Amino acid sequence: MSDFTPNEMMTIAASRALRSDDVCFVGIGAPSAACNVARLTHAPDITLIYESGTIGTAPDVLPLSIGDGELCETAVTTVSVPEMFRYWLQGGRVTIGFLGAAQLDKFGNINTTVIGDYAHPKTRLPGGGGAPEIATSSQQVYITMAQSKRGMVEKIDFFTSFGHGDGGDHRKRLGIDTAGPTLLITDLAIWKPDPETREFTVVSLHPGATRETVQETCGWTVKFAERLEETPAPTELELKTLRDLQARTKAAHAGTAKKGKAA
Amino acid sequence: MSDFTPNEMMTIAASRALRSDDVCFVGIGAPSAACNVARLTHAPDITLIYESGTIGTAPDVLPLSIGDGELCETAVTTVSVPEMFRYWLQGGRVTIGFLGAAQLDKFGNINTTVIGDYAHPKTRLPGGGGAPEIATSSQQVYITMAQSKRGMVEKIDFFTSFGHGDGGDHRKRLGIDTAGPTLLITDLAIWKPDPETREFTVVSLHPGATRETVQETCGWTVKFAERLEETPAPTELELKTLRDLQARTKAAHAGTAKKGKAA
Amino acid sequence: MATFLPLSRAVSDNLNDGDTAAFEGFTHLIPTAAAHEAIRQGFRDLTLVRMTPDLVYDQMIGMGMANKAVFSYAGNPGVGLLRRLRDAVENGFPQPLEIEEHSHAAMANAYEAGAAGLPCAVFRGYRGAELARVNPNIKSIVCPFTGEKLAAVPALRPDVTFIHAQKADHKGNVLVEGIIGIQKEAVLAAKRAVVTVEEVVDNFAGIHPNACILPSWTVHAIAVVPGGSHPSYTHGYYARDNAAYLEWDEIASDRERFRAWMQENVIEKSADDFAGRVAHLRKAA
Amino acid sequence: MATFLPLSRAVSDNLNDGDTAAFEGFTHLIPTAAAHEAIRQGFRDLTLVRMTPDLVYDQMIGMGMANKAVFSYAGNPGVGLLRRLRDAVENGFPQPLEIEEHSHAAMANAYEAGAAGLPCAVFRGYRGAELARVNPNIKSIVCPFTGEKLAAVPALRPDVTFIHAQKADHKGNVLVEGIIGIQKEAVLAAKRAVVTVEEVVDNFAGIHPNACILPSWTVHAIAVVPGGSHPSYTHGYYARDNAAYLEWDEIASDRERFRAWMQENVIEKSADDFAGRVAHLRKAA
Repeated sequence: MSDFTPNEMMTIAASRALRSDDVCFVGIGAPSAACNVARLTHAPDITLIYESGTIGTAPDVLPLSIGDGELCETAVTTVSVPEMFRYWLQGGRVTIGFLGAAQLDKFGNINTTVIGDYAHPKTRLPGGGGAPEIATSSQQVYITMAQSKRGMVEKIDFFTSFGHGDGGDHRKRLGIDTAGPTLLITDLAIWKPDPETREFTVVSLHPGATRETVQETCGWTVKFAERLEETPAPTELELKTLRDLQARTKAAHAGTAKKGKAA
Repeated sequence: MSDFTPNEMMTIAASRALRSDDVCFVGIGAPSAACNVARLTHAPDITLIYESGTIGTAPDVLPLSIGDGELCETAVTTVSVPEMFRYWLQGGRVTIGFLGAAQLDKFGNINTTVIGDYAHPKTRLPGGGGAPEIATSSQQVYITMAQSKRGMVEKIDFFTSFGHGDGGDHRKRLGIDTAGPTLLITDLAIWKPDPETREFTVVSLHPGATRETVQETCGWTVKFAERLEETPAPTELELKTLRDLQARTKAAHAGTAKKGKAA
Repeated sequence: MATFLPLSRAVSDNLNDGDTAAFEGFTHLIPTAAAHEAIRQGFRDLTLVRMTPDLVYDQMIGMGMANKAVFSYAGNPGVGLLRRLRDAVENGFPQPLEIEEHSHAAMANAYEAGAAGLPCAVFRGYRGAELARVNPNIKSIVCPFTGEKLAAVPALRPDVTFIHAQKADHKGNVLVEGIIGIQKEAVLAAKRAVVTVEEVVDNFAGIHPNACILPSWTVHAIAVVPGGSHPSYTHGYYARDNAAYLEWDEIASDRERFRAWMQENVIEKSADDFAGRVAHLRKAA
Repeated sequence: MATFLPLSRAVSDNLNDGDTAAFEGFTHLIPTAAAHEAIRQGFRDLTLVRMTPDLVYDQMIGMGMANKAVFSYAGNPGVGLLRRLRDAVENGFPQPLEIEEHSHAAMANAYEAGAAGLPCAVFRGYRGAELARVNPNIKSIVCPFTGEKLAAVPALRPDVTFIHAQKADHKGNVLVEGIIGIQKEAVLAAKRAVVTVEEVVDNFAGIHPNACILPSWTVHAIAVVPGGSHPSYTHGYYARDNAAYLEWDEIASDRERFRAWMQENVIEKSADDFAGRVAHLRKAA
């Protein structure tokens, strides 16, 4: 088996959590790569939905935006954005909503809106986009992000999308009947919510990661499962699939650049 | 000029009330014939909408149902039924809603639901279909029907769709901001609502019709305008257009019948 | 994930006595073959939902299969009344029929809300209309921004929806085109969906990207029944059998004649008979 | 009824200082040429509405044309942040920018409600989300049947909407295909609509019956601008210029560099320059 980077491990671990009968609402970046690696390996019939309206898409290269042309060209069908959010997301048809985060807390609450105060932000981030409803209308939410103390914090500055709130049955108390964040995959570990408190707990360390490296790159005091597993390293097939996909992506996107301009 | 029937006069008089920039929500029967005669004569750019979802249709023959294939084949576009009722009717884009009636009162209220009591009807009619919202969301409503004492009554058995209610500003009091019934065209006369009371008033008698024949075939005491006009008889072109349309329609619909079966 | 089944199996697997069932089609693509199969299998106590109940609901009601009908226009399209439905409402024959009556706008919005997973539909409707007095399922909400009173009706969520469509690909994705009516919403609003199709093709290559396609995983069973919407029509395949609609007006006007016709044309027939019924209509499509 | 006009006239006839304007496009079909024309004409005090304000709104905000932005995702798609928008929000440069921020679901529903002539949109949203605390235009209603609390936002009704589309026929009907986004709703929700198209064709014969077509009478002006959505793309015509999106991140990061780029690439250019910008992208479409 070849060497691999923590980011590759993250993407591949996330891809393993997906099944052929899943219907995934896919965000750009690591979620998109993970979903497409799953499709190209063990989950050929997985349905990938991008919020631009493409349903059942099978891109040969990773899109740079959620509305790239190839998403439409390879989709089973492409619907309007209101239909996407009404019939497909709100209709409860999405099994896995895949979210990234600028800031994440231990209960899976996410901030992608502002750093600092909302009215007078230190940093204005892009905002929630589809996330507030992806987080509550998808049957489950998977989160992927690279670990850092700046990103994984004790207290997020803004609740862009709701995870388990203050933990426990907080979702239920708000009348939210979906499962919420059930999986967090970082570049170092696999985390699952504690069945009672809903606090994310490390259940598996990626090869090379340790309790110490996980704690050093996380802003809250990390809980570890009693039986801590080691994430199986990427297989040759997984790694080749991911790298080929990324190489095709790079070549395709460079191909649209004008000569002499940076792509 | 040839002879013509009262029904032909009714259809042609209705067609004259339509303009090229009208957007008509068309019902089956006399409204459909009137709209298509208008399109084939003085209003070539009129937009005809049938509630099955066809927008800007131009059928060569009259449809037997509101969802005939030719309506779709000749349409600018065909949309879903929810979109039809939400974006196109409720959106306020229809200038003329064309309605028929089983029972009509002098304020343009219409019953197509039941004769007798709703819970224990003497005759169960088909019901309102699109009419309740056509009557209130169209900018104006035109009504066509052949006169009869059974059809034009002092008091309708059921308010399927609202015209001017009890008259006067009743629409306004209900918060309905569209004009409602502004024209009634029967086989004998053209009627318009009185500007104050909103009671339908005869403004023009068709050739051969008299105050007496109008009153004899109407269940309420008829008001006549001070200056009563005579409806111009159908022109050769109008009559030929209508009759050709009806002949094409008959031939086309007979053409789908099996040999030996009645069409 | 859609399974390809013979129609008899598709119906028996997905319809139960007491179900709320929608056999949808707006003039075009009426799922007659599926309704006839349901009649042959003799289901009881159904709540039948449809914007435009026509011949097939007249037939099911006349056969005593329905306790209740939810509808917005109960006519024989282009012809007149539905005589078996009238007999049930006016005379309780062959059994009483409860009705829940709406406008088209309300039904369309209610299916849309069902597809959208909402508990109710909100629209501007029923203003001055008396249905709001006789139907307790018509309520209102107030816009929190303008204070306008808007109509509200419960979302429609049938136990099972049957539709007819042009074609499926062999993965089980379903294409509906032409007058698409309320079919997509009726399928997405339902707990289970059964589709009859004219044919199965390898794939939908070349189809318009925004065509109305129901992905395989939104459909439970697909049965191939050429001609399955007769006497309605299938855009691109065969024309509407207008004569049959006119003929129905006579058949349904008499209780005995109705039973005899049903025996001969439905009970003793099968889904395989539909192809022959549209043979003379194919040129006209 | 749509009138064919040069883009400069289509913009000057339909956009006014102080308008609420939407230049819509969801990654695909972004009406860049129309936005650049608006920049050249120097409108002020605009309220800019869009689900995904991207480069063109970054440009308009950076040029001091907007008082307010209504949006749900203010990013450079696939790249990162919008640096001119950030500068306005964080530092009030070149002028303060009021923001009304929603989720995508809310904006999509709000446009839909605008197209449907409703005062507000009702959906299941914002549960547990903090935008509901900071945006007074997020309220709720209670379902009269189930008691469920649902989110409500005001309908969007722009004074004018600009979109880019594939083609018009010479009657002025407009065809949009591929990722159709929110364009139909944004046009139907607006008081006036302006469309730039790649080309004009005789008619849409052979097009799918359920393709997304805006009838001529729903559009006020059409301007033919080949390449008019660059650096976005037009399905069937040319590919997305991904390099330009990456490049923008650098340009917009510096106030001076931004002004210089705008001067050279927008102020001193015209709608005719767009065709050349997509020449190298046509093969890839």
